[in-house]
Amino acid sequence: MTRSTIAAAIEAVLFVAEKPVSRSELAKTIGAGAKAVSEGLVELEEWYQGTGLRLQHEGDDWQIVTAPEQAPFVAAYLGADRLRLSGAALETLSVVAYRQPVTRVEIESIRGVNCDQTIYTLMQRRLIEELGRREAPGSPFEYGTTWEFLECFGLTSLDALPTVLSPDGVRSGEPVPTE
Amino acid sequence: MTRSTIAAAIEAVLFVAEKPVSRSELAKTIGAGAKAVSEGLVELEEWYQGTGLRLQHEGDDWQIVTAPEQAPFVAAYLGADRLRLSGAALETLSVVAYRQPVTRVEIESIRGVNCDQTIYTLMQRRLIEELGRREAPGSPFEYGTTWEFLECFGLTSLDALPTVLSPDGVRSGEPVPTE
Amino acid sequence: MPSGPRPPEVTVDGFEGPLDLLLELVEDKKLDIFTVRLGDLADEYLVRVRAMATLPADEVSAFLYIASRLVLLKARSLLPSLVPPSDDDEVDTEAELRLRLIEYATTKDRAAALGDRMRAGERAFHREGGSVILPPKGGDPDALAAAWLKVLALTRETPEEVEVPGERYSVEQRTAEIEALIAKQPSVTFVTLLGERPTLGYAIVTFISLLDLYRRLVIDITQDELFGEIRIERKVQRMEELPE
Repeated sequence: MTRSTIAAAIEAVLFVAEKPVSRSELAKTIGAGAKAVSEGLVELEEWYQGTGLRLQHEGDDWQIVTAPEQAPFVAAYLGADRLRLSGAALETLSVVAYRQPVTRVEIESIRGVNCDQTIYTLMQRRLIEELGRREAPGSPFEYGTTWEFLECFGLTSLDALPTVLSPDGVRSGEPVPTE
Repeated sequence: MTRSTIAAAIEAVLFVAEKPVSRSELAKTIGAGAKAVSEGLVELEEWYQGTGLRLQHEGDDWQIVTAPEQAPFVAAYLGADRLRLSGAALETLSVVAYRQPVTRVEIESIRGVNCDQTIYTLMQRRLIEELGRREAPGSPFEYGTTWEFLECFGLTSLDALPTVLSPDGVRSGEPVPTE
Repeated sequence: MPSGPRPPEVTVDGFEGPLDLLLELVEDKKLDIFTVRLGDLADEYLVRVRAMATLPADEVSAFLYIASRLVLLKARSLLPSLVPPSDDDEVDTEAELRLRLIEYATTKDRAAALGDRMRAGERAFHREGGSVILPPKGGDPDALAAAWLKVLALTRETPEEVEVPGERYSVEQRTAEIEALIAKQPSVTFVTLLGERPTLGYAIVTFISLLDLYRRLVIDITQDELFGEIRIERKVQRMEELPE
C-alpha cells in the first residue's frame, strides 16, 4: 500500500470510530506496520489543511474532529434543541424503552437486524444503559433506559410513555416484562 | 466566503450530522445561498478524490460516508456483518431501486409472484421505505429506496445505479419514472 | 443465490416464480425472447410445473395464470377457427406477455448487478455523529412511539412466525389421482373434483392437473354454456393425428 492508500484507510476507520483509536489498533485493522501508519497519519494531517476537519491526538490515540474555525456552524447545526438520532437508532431505542429490561438478542429478534452499532450509539448518548446480567445461558446483559432518556424526552416516568396500539390491537403502552 | 471556505463549513456540519442534511438546511446553517452551497458540495466532492471519504446524496439530502474501497477495513473495525439478501429479495429491491416510486402491486406484476415477504425483509433492513400513499384507487403505498440502500451498495446516489443492458439493447441504468 | 449452473428443474427453494420459469425455458432452448412463439412453450411449461415436487399453496395461482395464458396461445395457434380472439385486445395477449417477460429479464439482470455489488462488499459507512451533547435534549415521545409502532408492524410476522402454508399440493400427485378416477368412471364434473370446500390452492392444483391431462390427451374438457358445469371426460382413444 502506498502512503496515500494507507492514509485513506486510516481516514475511513477514524471516520466511523466514535472514540479515539490507537496507532497499534489502526495498524492491526488495516494490516499495515506501525511506521506505515505513522506516515499515513502525517499524510492525512496534510490533506486536512484548509478543510473542515482536523486530525487530533491525545497521546497515541487518534481521532478526526471538526476544525476549530468551523465551530460556529457546527454549533448552529447542533444547537437546535432536538435529538438527532438516525431512524435505526430511534427504532432500537423504542424497543428498549417499551420492552425493558431487554437483551441484545431480544432487541435483534424484534427488529430483525443486527443492532450492535445502534446499541453502542445509544449507550454513548447515555440514553440506554446496561442494567446487569440476566440469569440465563450466556448471562447476557439486559438494557434499559436511563434518567437522561426521561429528561431528553420530557417524561416524568416510564409510565408516561405514549401508549401504542400494536397493529393487532394490543395495547403496548407500558413496558412489558419479558419472560 | 470563498468556495473553499463554504466547502469546509459544509464538511464540518456533515461530519457531525447523524443523518443526511438537506441543501436548504446547510444553506441556513452556514448562512450561504443555495448556489454557493451547491458549489461547495461540488468542491467537497473534488477534495474526496482518492481519500477515504466520499459524498453521498439521496435526492437533496447529503452526507459524508466512507469510500467503498475502504469497506474491508471499516467492516473489520466495526465488526459489521455482511449484507446478505436472497435472490428474491434482490429482485424486489432492483424493481424498487430502478422504478421508484412503485407500489406493491406493480412490483408483483413485474416479478409475477407475491412479494409480501421480500418487501417486509427489505423494510426491516431499512433498504426500502414507504414514501407515502399514491393518489389512486385504494391509496396504495409507494415504495422507494433509502440512504441506507445507497450506503449498503456503495452508490453515491441513485444516478450511480449499475447500468444494465436490457434485452432490447436499451440502456436502462437510470430510474424510470412510473407513469 | 449460488452462481453455479442452474438446477435442471425448478425446486420450491430456488424458484422465483412463473415468469422466472418461462424465462428459463426461453434461455435453456436458446430462443430469441423477441420472436419465440410463447404458445410453443406451453407443453414444456406444464411439464416443468408438473415436475415440481410441491407448489407452495400461495404461489400456485401465479403459475396457473401464466400456464393458462400459454395454453390459450397454443390453442389459438393450433385451432384458430375454434378459438377466435373474443376481443380485440386478446390479439395482444402474446405481445403483452412478451413485454412482461422482457421486463422481468431486465429486472433479473439488474438484480444480478446489485447482487454482484453486494457480494463484492464495497459498501460505504456513515458515522453516527460525533459531538455528543450530554444529556441530549429535545427527544420527541411521539416520534419514539411512532418508531415503536413501526417496529411492531414489522415484527408482526417475523419469518419464524410466518404461517407456513400447511397445505402443499403436488400437481403430479393430483394428476395421478384424477387419472385413476377417470380410468374408473368415464366422466366427472369439475365441481366433484374440487370436493366440498376446496381451498384456492387445491382448486388451482386441480386445474393445472386437468390442463396437464388435457395436454397429454388423457381427457376432454367440455362446458356447454358459459359458467355452466365443466365436465371432464375420459378420452376414448388417443388421436395420434392431433399435433403434439
